[in-house]
Amino acid sequence: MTKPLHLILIEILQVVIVIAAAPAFLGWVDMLKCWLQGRTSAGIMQPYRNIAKLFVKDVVLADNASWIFRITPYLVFGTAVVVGSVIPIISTNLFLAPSADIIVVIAIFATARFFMALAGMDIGTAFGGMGASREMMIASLTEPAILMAIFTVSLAGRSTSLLHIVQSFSNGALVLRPSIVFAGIAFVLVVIAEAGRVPVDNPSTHLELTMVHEAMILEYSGRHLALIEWGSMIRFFLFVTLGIACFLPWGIASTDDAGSIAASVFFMVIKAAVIGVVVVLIETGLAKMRLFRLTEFLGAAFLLSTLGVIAFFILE
Amino acid sequence: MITPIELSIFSAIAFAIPILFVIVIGNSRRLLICISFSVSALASLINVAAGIMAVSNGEAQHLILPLGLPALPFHLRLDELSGFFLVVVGLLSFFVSIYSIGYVSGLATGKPVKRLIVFYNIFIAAMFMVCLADDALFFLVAWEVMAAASYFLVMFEDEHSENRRAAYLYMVMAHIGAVLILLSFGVLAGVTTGFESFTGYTFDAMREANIPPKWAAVAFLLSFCGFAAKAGVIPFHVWLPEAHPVAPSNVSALMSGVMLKTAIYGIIRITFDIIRVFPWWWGTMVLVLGLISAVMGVLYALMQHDLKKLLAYHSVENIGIILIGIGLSMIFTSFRLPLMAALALLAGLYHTINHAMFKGLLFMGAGAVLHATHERNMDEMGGLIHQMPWTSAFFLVGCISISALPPFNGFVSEWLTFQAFLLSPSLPIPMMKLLIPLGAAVLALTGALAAACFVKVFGVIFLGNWRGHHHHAAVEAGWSMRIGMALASLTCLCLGVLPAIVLNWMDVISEKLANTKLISSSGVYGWMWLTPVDPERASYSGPLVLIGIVAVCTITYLLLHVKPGMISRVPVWDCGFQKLTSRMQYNAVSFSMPFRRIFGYLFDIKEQIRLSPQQRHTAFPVKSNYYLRIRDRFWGWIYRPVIDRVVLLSRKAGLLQHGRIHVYLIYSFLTIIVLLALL
Amino acid sequence: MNLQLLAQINSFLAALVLLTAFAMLSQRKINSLVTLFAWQGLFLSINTAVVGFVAAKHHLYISSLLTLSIKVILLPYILHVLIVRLKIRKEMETIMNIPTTMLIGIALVIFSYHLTAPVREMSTLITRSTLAVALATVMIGLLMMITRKHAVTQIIGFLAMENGLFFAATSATYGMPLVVELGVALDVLIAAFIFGIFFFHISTTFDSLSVEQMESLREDN
Amino acid sequence: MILLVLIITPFVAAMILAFIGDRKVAPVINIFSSFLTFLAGIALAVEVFRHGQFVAGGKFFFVDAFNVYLSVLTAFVSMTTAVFSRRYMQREKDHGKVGHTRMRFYHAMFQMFIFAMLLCLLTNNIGVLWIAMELATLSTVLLVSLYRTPNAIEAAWKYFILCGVGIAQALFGTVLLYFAAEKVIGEGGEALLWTNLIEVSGSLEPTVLSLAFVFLVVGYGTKVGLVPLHNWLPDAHSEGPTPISAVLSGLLLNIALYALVRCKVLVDGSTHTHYAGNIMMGFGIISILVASFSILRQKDIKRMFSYSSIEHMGIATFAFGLGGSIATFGALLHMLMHSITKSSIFFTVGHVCQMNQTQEISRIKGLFKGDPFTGWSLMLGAMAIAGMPPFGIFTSEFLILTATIKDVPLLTPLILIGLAVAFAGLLRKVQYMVSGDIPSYFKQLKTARTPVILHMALVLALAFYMPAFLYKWFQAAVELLK
Repeated sequence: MTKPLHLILIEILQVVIVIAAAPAFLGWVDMLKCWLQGRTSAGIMQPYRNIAKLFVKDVVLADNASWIFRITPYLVFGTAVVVGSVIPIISTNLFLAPSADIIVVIAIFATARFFMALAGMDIGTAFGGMGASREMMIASLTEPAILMAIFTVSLAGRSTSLLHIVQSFSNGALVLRPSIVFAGIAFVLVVIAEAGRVPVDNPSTHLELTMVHEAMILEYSGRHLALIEWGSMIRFFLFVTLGIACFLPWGIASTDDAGSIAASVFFMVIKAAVIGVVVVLIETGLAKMRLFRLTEFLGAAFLLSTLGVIAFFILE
Repeated sequence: MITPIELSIFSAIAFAIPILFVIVIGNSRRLLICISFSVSALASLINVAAGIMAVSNGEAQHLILPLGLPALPFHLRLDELSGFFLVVVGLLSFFVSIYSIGYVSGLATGKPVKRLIVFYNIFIAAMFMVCLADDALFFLVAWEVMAAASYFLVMFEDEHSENRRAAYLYMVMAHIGAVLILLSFGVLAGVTTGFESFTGYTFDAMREANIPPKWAAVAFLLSFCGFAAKAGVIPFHVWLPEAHPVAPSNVSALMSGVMLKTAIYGIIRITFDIIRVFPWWWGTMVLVLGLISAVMGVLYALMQHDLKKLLAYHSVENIGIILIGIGLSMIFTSFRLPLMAALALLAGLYHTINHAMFKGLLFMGAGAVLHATHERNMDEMGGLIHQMPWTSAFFLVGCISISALPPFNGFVSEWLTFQAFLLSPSLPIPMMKLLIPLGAAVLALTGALAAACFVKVFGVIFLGNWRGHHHHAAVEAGWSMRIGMALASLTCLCLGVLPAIVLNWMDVISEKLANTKLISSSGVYGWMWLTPVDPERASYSGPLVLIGIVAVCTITYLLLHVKPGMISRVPVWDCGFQKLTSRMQYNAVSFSMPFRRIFGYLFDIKEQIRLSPQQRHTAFPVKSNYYLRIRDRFWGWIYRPVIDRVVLLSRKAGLLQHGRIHVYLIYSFLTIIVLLALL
Repeated sequence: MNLQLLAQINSFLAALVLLTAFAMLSQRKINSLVTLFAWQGLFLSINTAVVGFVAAKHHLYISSLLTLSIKVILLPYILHVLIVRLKIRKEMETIMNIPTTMLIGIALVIFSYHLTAPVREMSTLITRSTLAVALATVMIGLLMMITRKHAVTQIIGFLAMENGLFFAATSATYGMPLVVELGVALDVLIAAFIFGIFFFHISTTFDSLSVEQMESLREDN
Repeated sequence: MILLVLIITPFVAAMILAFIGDRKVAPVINIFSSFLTFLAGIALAVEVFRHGQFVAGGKFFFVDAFNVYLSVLTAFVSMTTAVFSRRYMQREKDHGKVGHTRMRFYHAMFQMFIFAMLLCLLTNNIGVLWIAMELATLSTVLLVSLYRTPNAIEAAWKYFILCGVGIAQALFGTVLLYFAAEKVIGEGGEALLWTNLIEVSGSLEPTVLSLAFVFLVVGYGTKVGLVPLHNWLPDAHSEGPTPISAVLSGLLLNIALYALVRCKVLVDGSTHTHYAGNIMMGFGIISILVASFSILRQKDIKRMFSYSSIEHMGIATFAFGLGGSIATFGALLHMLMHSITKSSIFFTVGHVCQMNQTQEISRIKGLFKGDPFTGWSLMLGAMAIAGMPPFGIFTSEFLILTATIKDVPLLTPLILIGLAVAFAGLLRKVQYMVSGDIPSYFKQLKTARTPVILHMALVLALAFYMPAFLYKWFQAAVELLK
């Protein structure tokens, strides 16, 4: 068994990586997008600049903003970081990992969303309310799909704790399981919805009728906005890593010598980059959907994940 | 040394004291309220103690009161299960009694407060007796007294016709349910002793009897229908959204928080304790009904804009969730999978206590809001967080808990239920393997919808600006109300953060009913980690998650406030055009619009926009008003036809009393002829 | 006198009772109805005496006297007085037309014969065969109450039933114990007074004795 | 000796009251004599409790566990009714509804009625039983028409004719019974004594007895108010003065049922089949259903409660027909509880009607506010009669229903429907009457609270504690009847 010091170090390292790398991942995605759409990109570092800019700005609060409005950014950021500390990204020797299994992770994200929606309604503008309403609607549709995807994985891995899922997969030989494939595809769709990407939501629009996430945070400014932005970047990144941990966990270090850690970091970067490409391809391939077409999109996700479960029982 | 059961009997008797006060110091209202509700709070607390003792020292105690029929005296029995429910009932009634001191004295003068006090105490005492009863007669007596008392409490403001209607509907359904339960006891006792003596009516006799499967099924179905009518399981739920809103809020807190739980108690008592051996389809039935109630309940709730009606529908949802746990447990039991049965059962029971706490809390909060605004329609509220900070904070806790979000208690029980679902693959029947996971998806949907619903509730009531037409100066609730809510919120947090301890304590129930301990098989991590079944499978540490989030938030806050940029307060940005009125906010109806669009086919929705005829000038927009009515389809499907049949039959019966004496003579003539012919 | 003859007398009287019953069933005129009722009572009392003689039961003589005094003299007299006092129209309209009523009556006779057959088998009394007649009389009395619209006729029907019962009591068994006989007679007497009072009340409140006005307590609306 | 006092007191009182007429003392004498009767009843009960059942007066009287509790009950209820009727009838007189002669008549006939009922219960002679039953009818006929309104007279007329016809059938049955008995026991009075009949019931001719039972069940059933022989009952109850409704519904129906059950025992003893039981069960079910559905549409408060009496008599008849120890026990208990509860309800209804000067349910409102005591006693009474705990009727219905589902499961749905509909109907109307605001024409009056409190307390107490001697009697009666 490894020494506690190492464990703490690994834990800290991972959290730092998560916090630091998340904007970069978003930057990477945006960059790819620009390339694909034949625009010149602002570079992978742009998100960092945005955050930095927002941090130095002053905060402008509406008169009737309550404490809900003010604590929400911290909660968003905090929950994201906490989740970041339990998903095995660079190593399976996370001593915090047992404190939250995959269901808890989803639930913690849900908490963040809950508060964000409340904050959206706090000011009492039509936009905030609209954003909150739509966000919760989308969430209620994604939840079953994501749960079924997780279900498939945890049936296969005989556990809902991420560590054991990762171990049982990465130790086992690379077998192509139809159930996992179905679940994987479903998971990608769900991640797109959860992270508010096209075709579910367009992060770069401020056209009121299509806004969802942006509508909720419309009233935010300064460091609050920075925290929320950063938090949602981390969230996006964590979903990706969660996908990695569940569906392609190969390469995540199970020992804690520096070499294997470094290797697993490297693998992680590669995987993340690839996933970024996939996301971008989907985004550019599809157009933003009307709100009530989303049911079909997420329905498809749910169908796939259910197929995953069924496939697990029938084929394996 | 006084035994728990004696303790709880004495405390139950203590509930008579306030009733005496009503007679003695009836004239000074304020004093009466203070004393009597404090007494009932104390008595409830004693019951909690008794329950805790009973569960921890873990063997059943019997007591026989010299009441009832000489051959069939009242049998009482305090075992782990009843102890647990004593705790549930006692805890909430303790909080609510404290709350009531402020709430009741805030009621308008001229309301029959004495009636309220009398039946309030009878009600709580009856609930305790239901949990203690150990023979059919006493159980039913307590059960019906409970129903009657709550009926009078719902009738509290009998000058309003809606109260009368609701109370009537409730009482009739409760009574029919009780008769069904009575019949199921009849079956059990009948096959036990063949009715040559009264001994068959005790639960002990029923336990010993080996009931033939057919009769057992009959008994189960009868009792389940009876209890479902009380618990508000769909399709027996129609009384619930009528009765809970009109009752005084402290009463609706109790009814929704704990009275429904007595039905859960009954179901568990009958199936797990008395019948014990049952086929898998019973569990499946319970599970399916639970799933339907859960999702339908939350969907109906989403459509409501009457605060208390909405909460009532959420009770339907949560009862559904509890039944999911119990149903799973029954399925596992019938397939001899004790460990999983234990897990599912504990999940159900844990959600029972959780729901008691947060639903009680929410109803108390609703009461406080009603007190402040005299409004039940959410679309007439808004921005209350500024006037009533405390209430809003407590209410928020309730919202988070009921939305099953960590680190509060609602999440833990749903998490346990999910774990139980995850164990379904070890069932022998392939079909169930396939289908039960879908149940998990439904549960997930329920949780998400609940979250949406409570974003709506909290957002519309407490956030934004005042939406009401008539402006009303709301004031914060009084101290006793706040204490009551604070205690409930605290309990919610504790149950959410330290579930391992509570489950350890409850585990003896699963040992008795599912024949195995849960934690003992997985207690490796101690109180910090909740690891049902075994840590390999799943683990959750409430404390760590809570500490983590709090820590990160504080650190970030501190880091950001070493050199804080200034915060300037400005009016809301009105997108450029002037006069952003508070009527432009999203309200309950508009919030739930997407859900209406998606799930609309489940409801009987009548939605229309009327354009006012007179057009002042083409340049001005036409004045239009929006009309929305959402009805429960079940009423039209089941209840309306039944009522019509009954009325029709009664008209037919009226024809007998024809008024002509000749006809009457013919009746008696024909009766003789027929009887003689049959001879 | 030999029993055979007495038995024949007995059955002959039974036939007469039945006949009067039918006659009452077909009778429209109220006065003659009362007269017929008196006749029936007379036959009854004779029969009772005969049976008493046959069975050497002396208390039957008393009940025969009672019958004579009440059913033949007192009640008809009361009824007559009432009819005169209340100026009751002579013609009584019925609900069913007479022939149908008669047919039903005959059916009843056959039915009661069929019913009492087993009883007759086991009885040893010479009067046993008259039980059917008694039952038929009771039934016809009931039928009469059903078919007549008038209070007085209903009462007469009622008394005819009483006669039938009495006939049963004396013929099927050689008379009930005396105390019972007396009690029954007393009851009939009280009943007579009561319906007397009733006639007055009804006629004063409804200014007619037709039962048809008394149909206000109904629920079929 | 005590027996004599018990029987004679009401008779003498009737004579006295008829003699002195409508004086101030009349109601007092009325109360006093019924109180005396009640004491005699108690003494008799003690006697029976000491020495068990006995025969007295040259085999003319017979007291056993079955009729002793009924006679005490009769004495008790008639006493409370006398207390209640004092103020009630006084007020009716003040309203000019009844005159002096009728008051004289009322008091005399009331005592006469009690006398008839006690005779019914205590006599050993089936024939005398019949006579007393007829007497009970005749003595109440003119009480029903006491108000001389057209409706009252109509009701009384129907009561008179229908019960007269019914009773006549019963006499025919009795004759047949005697006919069968005299072969075994021999002629003369002996052959009608129940004590003798029960001994030889095994050797009585089954065909005759089953023939007799048809007439008996139709005859006494008419007075019990079994559907379809019930039509007189709602009219008589709703049009007569309330104290009479109380005793009719609370006592007379019981007595008739008592007579019927006595006969059933004989028939069962002879036929050894469940023939009589089945007939009674059939009547019971029909009565429960019809009555409960009729309750739902009543506009007159007294009519509604009279229908509920029909329903409960149906339940008791059904239970007796069902037989078996539990069901019979339940039936006996049900007779007791029902008569106590129902009479108290009628007292309350009397008060309610006088306060609102109407019997129309639609015009009675806001009793909780208007007169809390009356309102609550009506509400609780209705709850009790509808079979809600903690009142005694629940206990009996509990026993009966549980026994039913065991023995004849297929009939339970019918009973369930009946009970549910009756409950719904009663609660709907009563809730309407007690709740809401006070109508303008409402006038609060001083009410006779003691009887109501006494009855309700008794029903409540008996639900929670049944004294040992009562239980012993019930068991003995069960042994006899089951």
